[in-house]
Amino acid sequence: MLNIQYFASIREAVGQSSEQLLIPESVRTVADLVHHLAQRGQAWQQLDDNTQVLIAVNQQVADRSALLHGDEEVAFFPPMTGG
Amino acid sequence: MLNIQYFASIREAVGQSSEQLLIPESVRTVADLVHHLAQRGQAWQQLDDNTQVLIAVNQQVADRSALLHGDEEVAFFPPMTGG
Amino acid sequence: MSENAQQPHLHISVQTNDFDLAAEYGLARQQSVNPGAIVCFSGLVRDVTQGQMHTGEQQTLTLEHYPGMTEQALTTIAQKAAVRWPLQAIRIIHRVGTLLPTDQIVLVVTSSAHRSAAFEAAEFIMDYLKTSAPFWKKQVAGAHSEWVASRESDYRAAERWTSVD
Amino acid sequence: MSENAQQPHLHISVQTNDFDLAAEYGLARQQSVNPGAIVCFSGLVRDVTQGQMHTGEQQTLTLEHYPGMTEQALTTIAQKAAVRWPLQAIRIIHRVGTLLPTDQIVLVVTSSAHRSAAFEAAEFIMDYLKTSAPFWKKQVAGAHSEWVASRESDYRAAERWTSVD
Repeated sequence: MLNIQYFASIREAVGQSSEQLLIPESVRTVADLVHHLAQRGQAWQQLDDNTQVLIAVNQQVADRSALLHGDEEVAFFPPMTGG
Repeated sequence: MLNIQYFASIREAVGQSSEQLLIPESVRTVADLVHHLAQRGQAWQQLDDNTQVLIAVNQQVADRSALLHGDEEVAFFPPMTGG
Repeated sequence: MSENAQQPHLHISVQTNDFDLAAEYGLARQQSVNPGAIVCFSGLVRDVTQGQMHTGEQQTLTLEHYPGMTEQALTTIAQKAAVRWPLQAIRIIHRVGTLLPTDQIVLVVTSSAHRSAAFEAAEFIMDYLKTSAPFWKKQVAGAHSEWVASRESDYRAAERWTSVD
Repeated sequence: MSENAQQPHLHISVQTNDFDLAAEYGLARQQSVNPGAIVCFSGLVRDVTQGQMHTGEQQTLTLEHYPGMTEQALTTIAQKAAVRWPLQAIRIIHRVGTLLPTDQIVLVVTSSAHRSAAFEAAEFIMDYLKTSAPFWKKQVAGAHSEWVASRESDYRAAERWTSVD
């Protein structure tokens, strides 16, 4: 199972902070996961469309070509604004 | 009367921390003053010879071409090492 | 082998409580073997609504973060600084939760034998913290709330450190 | 007209007593209207004789200055910083007299809306203080004493601020 986390404006847009997800075998990369989630509707579409959406895999920032085995923690969030 | 101040290694070398000095009319610049003082002997010669000797006139760093009217405060000191 | 055989004392904390700059400075001073310079940077909540709000409305700033990733990201930033400068202690504290104008948000303390190392390391840590530690700010003023946008200037500030790598 | 219509609160002190960094930070924070960033730089006496001295010999550092000129020189440095960066408070404290290793020598506190301004101003003030405020250090270790030599690196540090004027 993937553990997916949503933060800040992304969390508010998709209306949830986390979920457990069993991904189909066709989902092999972060890009695949994003396409998969985008099918849920407009709020989810932004994960695909908005290049300002950042991604971390296992708590390290990753790009969309990162491979997924299906048991990772994947997080979606906007650019960081701490400090 | 000039009020002359000596600091740090210069003070130790000339063996005094300050003096009041009536300068002859021929002393019109800091360079003239330095030549005048250098006649006192070897310890004083360094004021002329050592380009590392800094000078302030009325508490502002000055160069040797600075004019003197005879009532200034003139200070001699090595490069600053505070902080 | 790095020039910095000695690893700096490293303290990282993400907390809701306020921090005591004096105590953190004291600890950095104690933990440093022979420091010549200590830099403390403190970031405070600015009142961005000055003069634009109705009386009685209080601006707040809520900081969200990614537990688990945050401390790891801050540790990575501190370690990069420690490779680059000869540091004796690094302390990073970042608050989360809801804060008010003038509240302390973030503290970075660096100590070194040399002042330029302490200054540059503190600035480096802040620049990277702004752009690569998973914190997000939401500004609430009366009925209006919005997520603070990331700033191009923060990215430029972080990038200048890579140009000399 | 300068961009910085508002002059920063300025505090300068040359003193034999130790200073309290926390109190100075607190004052800078209070005196700033809407600060986003406060930088505190503290310089400490380093033990330069580490491992080279006989037991029982205590290294000391004596700081001499030019009373009258010193505060004026520090004020000039602070004013130059205030023209260059939008600062809200500047505090400079420099100790004189005889100090021991680990003692605090100098404190610079700067506050601004922006972190880069607070950082750069504090570093600017320290760089100029090193090269143009009339302080001199004498190191005494056992029977041996010597005036600390000025450092080329301090002059280079100060010069880099003039290249962008």
